[in-house]
Amino acid sequence: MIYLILFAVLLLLMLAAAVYATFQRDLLYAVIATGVISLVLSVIFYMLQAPDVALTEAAIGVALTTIIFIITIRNTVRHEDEHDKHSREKKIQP
Amino acid sequence: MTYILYIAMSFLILGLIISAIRFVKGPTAGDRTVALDTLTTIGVAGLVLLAYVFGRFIYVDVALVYAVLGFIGVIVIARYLEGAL
Amino acid sequence: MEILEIIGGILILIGSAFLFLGALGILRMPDVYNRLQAGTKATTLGAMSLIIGVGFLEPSWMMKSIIIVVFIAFSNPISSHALARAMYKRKRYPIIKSEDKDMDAYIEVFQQEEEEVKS
Amino acid sequence: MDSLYKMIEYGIYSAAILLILVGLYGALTKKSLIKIVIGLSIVDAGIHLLLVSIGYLKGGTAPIFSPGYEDKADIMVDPIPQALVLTAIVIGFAVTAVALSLVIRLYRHHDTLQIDDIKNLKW
Repeated sequence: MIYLILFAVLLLLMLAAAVYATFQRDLLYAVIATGVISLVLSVIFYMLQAPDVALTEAAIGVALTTIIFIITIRNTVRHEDEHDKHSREKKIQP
Repeated sequence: MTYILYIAMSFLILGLIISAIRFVKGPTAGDRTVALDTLTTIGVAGLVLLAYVFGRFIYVDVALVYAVLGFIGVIVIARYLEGAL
Repeated sequence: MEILEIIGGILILIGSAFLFLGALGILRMPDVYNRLQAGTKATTLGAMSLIIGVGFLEPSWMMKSIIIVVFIAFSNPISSHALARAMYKRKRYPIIKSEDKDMDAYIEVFQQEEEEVKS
Repeated sequence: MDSLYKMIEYGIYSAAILLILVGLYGALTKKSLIKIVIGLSIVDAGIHLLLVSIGYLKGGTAPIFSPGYEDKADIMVDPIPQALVLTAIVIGFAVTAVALSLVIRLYRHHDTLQIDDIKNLKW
């Protein structure tokens, strides 16, 4: 019984993180939400008796995908609707 | 023994939900990253507990990889926020 | 009921309670440093206790449990230190509400630095 | 108890399809290029969840032979979708990396990420 409740909570958490990543204007927060999706999806694979897939998802989804998205944001802009041409200097607000 | 596992797993579920609430609410980027770190730690503990529930020794390896690699994302986000990536 | 099962059950209960309290701490605390304190230290103790408890329940898993605990003890302080340092470098200073006289000097320093940032 | 398992099985299918739809919506309607790549990676996650849940067997165990499980091949879940998904995750990561490198090239050439402003397709 508690197993099924855990399953339902994980599925709802993953859907909420996906909706949050889609509708968030700040791209850094959307990338962190993508990391949360991978993390929860890895636990779901584990509970579906696929530990090798869970291992690969944990290694690639949590670590490597976050790294390449952060490098892209660092080389481009942080906010979604940013037209400013000189935004590379004032990217990090205090 | 079964009731102990039920109580422990319900505590973990509550922890997951509360961390997700802080992740949605958090006003700055640091709060969200703290929520991600807490989710990773709860995930490692939950994977080991689920390995005991399923009763197979080979499942503990996933928790090991998770514990080794889970913090790299947090460190990269922190270095980006610091401005030194 | 063996003695190892009793020890393992108590350790699992302590660990899950600390994980829940750490998650409650990051919801209740006022600023980012307090949240870091609750969300990293308490959950580290909780995860260590729970994993060692599972190792007591199945004594042949004890070696791998100890390896996981060692990796958690290495990796969690690194991430929390990097995050606190990043928050300090971004000039997010802690909220100080105290009647203590010794804290006044720190409050003045923080206020001066905040004014320097604003100007 | 059996109907609860049936419910959670339909729950996995509907969650995977909802995940694919959310990612598709994000990839089709958003204007920022990084948001489009994020939507594509969400679609990837939904497809992986759908494939793994097709091969799941109720009460099964992992298809790995370890001590104590040499003669339990009849309760093991299907290993073929797991192997496919294992490959698809790695290929999805490579596709995401190539797409993000293209995004960085476009930003250096046009100084913007809005797809409405990138009009000339000629480099």
